[in-house]
Amino acid sequence: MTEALTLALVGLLMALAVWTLVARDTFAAVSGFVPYGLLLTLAWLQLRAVDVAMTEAAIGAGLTGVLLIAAAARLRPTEAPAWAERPGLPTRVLAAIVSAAVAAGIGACVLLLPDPAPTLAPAVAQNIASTGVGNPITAVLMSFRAMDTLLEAVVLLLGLIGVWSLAPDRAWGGRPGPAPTEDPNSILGYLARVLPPIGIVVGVYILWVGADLPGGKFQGATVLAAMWLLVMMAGISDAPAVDRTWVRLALAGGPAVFIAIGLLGAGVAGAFLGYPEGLAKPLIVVVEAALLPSLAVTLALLLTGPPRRKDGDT
Amino acid sequence: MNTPTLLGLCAAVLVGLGLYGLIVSPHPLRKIMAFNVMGNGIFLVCAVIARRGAGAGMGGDPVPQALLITALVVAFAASALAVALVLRLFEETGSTSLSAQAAGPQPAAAEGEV
Amino acid sequence: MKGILDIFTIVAVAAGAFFFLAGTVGLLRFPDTFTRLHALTKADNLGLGLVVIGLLPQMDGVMAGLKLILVWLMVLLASATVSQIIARALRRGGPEP
Amino acid sequence: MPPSVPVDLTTPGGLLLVLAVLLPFVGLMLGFVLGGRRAQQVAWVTIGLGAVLVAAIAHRLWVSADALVYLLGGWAPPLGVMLRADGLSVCMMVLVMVVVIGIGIYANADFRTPDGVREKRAALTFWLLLLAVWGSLNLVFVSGDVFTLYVALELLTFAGVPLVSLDGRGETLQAALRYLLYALAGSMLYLLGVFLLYGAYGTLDIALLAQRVGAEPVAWGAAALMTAGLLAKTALFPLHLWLPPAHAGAPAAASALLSALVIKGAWFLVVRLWVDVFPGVVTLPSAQLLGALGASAILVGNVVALRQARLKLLVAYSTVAQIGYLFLMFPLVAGLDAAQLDSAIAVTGGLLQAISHATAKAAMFMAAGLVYATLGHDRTADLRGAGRALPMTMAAFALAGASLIGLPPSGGFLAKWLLLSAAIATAQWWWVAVMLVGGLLTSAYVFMVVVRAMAPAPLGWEPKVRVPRSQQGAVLALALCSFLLGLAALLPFDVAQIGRSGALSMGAR
Repeated sequence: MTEALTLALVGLLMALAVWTLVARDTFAAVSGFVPYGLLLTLAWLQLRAVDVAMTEAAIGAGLTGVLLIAAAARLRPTEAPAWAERPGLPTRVLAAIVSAAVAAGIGACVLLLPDPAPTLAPAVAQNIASTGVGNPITAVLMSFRAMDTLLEAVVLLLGLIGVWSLAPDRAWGGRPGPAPTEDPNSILGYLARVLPPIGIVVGVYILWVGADLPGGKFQGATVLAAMWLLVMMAGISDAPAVDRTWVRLALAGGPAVFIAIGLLGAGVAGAFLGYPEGLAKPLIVVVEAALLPSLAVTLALLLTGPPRRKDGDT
Repeated sequence: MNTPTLLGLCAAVLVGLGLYGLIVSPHPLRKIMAFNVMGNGIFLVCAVIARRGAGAGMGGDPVPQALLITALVVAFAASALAVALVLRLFEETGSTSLSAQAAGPQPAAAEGEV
Repeated sequence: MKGILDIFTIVAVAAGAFFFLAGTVGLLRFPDTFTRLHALTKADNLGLGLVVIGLLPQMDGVMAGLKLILVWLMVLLASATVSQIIARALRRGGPEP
Repeated sequence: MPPSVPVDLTTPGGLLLVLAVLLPFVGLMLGFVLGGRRAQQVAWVTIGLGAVLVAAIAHRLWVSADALVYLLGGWAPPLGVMLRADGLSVCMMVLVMVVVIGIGIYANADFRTPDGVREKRAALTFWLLLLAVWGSLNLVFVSGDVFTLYVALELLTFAGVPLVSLDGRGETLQAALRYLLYALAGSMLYLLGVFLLYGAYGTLDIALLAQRVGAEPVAWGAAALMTAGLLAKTALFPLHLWLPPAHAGAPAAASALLSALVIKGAWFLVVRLWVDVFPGVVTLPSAQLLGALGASAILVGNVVALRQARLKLLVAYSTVAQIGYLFLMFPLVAGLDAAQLDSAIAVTGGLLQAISHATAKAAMFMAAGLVYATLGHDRTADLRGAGRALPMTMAAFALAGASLIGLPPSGGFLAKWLLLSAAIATAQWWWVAVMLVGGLLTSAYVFMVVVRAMAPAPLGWEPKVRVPRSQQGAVLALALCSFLLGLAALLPFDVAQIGRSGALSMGAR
């Protein structure tokens, strides 16, 4: 029964992947990509990776989908010329051979993986008590491999600096996205007033349960970012100007708190990113709570793109 | 054939498809989508590895699952930067072509030693 | 008691699945975007509602059931909004319906 | 402390490694929040502190004559992440520090926030990205964990790509996009290799992997994927097509950063993998393949460089060629290993090549930038007057060129000498031929540029701008570093090999 379900899932995944690659219209391809991401969520669930499934649904399918849809809509005029540049048959055949060889190699590697598989699950189980959290993935992300999480927050910040650096010089210090035009009767405006309170509760809740159950800062931050984007899309509030100090503080605050607590660990617990005995859980919650707004603002601003207009521009 | 193996093979095919799209698609936005398809295939390999490492009362090895969350977020940031570049290129030049200059399309043969 | 509830669940979820099927057929077969939206939202909201009702007796506690209902309400809100926006964009002269 | 830690591996001074990674990123965040010309000031304070830090690390390494190790969070691998700096890492850290300072001095004039302006996009971005490149490279050098290295590679990509399109012209945006697509494909292949390694051996730690990896299909697959991915990021022929437009189109300081340092990150990782992780897995033929690609890069890159009409493109293609030299060390290391000889000489040769190329190429790109500013163009056919207006800079260009060619006593000479000796010791005479031909081709274009620049200017010619002496001084200083690096042969022992026998005693052999 499970195998039949998996087979159906595999078939659908491959079909949608092929569709996103061959569909002539980019918009149509993107509308294949989003369900592809959602179906992948089912694959993570089948592999018992609930936290990953949540992240995939939120970021992999959700945010990436929005990003691609918006871009596809704006890039419509470039499709026909691009199609004309399609590489010739020899290149495509060569590419197909190379890709097929790579796929075959990976397939062989997957089949040849050792059995029983090596695992760190027992090591995590043995040491999780000292971190005070119940969700093993949170323990890995915030304690055993906290460095990766810290660096990842820096990656996001750096990505945003990269996106902002693409602004035209005249727009520097301005705001991203189109100017807001609120239609008081629009249903979007209604939604943008009703949904955010619920969304904020949900986002904070996901962060809070993340200590012991599936969930965490990335998933929670995505929900918060989505709420903010909704409010901006409805024209209720404008995107912030990129030279505002509060924006920059909000962006850098989370990683800064993380580093500060890490250094505290170097002084008190004997190791950078170590936590003093008994204080592990509260400190982890503090770091996650500090990362949440930073990540939410970063994710939302990554989607809105570089600054495009200054106040007073038309 | 059990579920992880089946999904592992599916992942291999997805990586192959993504790689093909990355090399062949002329439009950068399609390349970015192909990159995401390929990335998802790679993440699926990782999830399969995590599932195979189930033990100690956990449904999967939490270490690769945690790596996966990190990698997903990084991949999103990469996509966002790439899309922003494509849009800016379009604004600046009215085109998104990658081959206006002498250098040709992605060298397919170059991936040969993979 | 357990048996009756299980039968209720099966019937309700099956009915929900039928509405999803009908909605999907409508999406594929109807001639233009407006009618497709009609088919999709009506059928899916009803279908999801039936699935949720069917699953309620299987929940562990009141909280879990409430969460399930909240999910349904959220989907209703989102799909209604999105359909409205799509329809409005079309009427303002977007791409041909 | 956690019970899983058998012995505390952290060495005295290990915390310095953490600080070396964190400091640039803390500076980045602080500069980002303060903004405007404060960012530049913060960058300089950070660089100053960083120089002290790197000196302290080098001193520690010298005194202890062993690698520095730090367990992050107190967790030992395989559960935790370890930072580890051996002689190779520390040499690279010192190199990066020196080049960053040189580029920073040069960039002071180009990326200033003018008075009356609160904040300038290009200036702010440049200083933040300079710090980011520096921090990510430090992480690449000291990380002992293959997944953390993936994150480091992504950091490096995200720092490098916006540098390419700093001036916002369409062609640089296109170059940046192509660079990004290559780099992303490369990191994905690398990441897949990382996952496969974990699936097969249950650890991500380099030292533990070195113990556990055996010559079997999964390890071959992982090694092939990771290497292919990294080659795309280093721009080894034939994956080099993204490099020339990207490096030639960026502003001079950014080109210098990209060409001298950023590509070395992925190269360093290839060295780590092939020499430290996979020594028992990679075979001599595969190393020969890598060497053959390097040889092709040397020949193709140099020939194409000769035919370039613009100075910056010439310098960029010369980078393509010089990357080739960096990969000649692999067949030599494999050959020495196969002959049961000490492979340290080839590794040190490769490292010296990286160092001398980094300093020389940074000097050359910045010299090209000054020539462009002075003449208003950089057409190689008409460099008249450059020598008169910029004597210091053209001298620097010639010195850097001498290092690329491999004239004594330059670093390039010492590097090629070590590589040649290794080639002769292992009877791989064909690499000798490649290096000699490459040197001849390099000297052709270096002399061409210098001779044309020395030609007298037309009557009444005036330089477009007077470039600050500080910029000329920075260029000359970097070129001198490269030229005098050969004196490293006078050091009492091979600094680069400190802590490396330790790696091997923990490793497979």
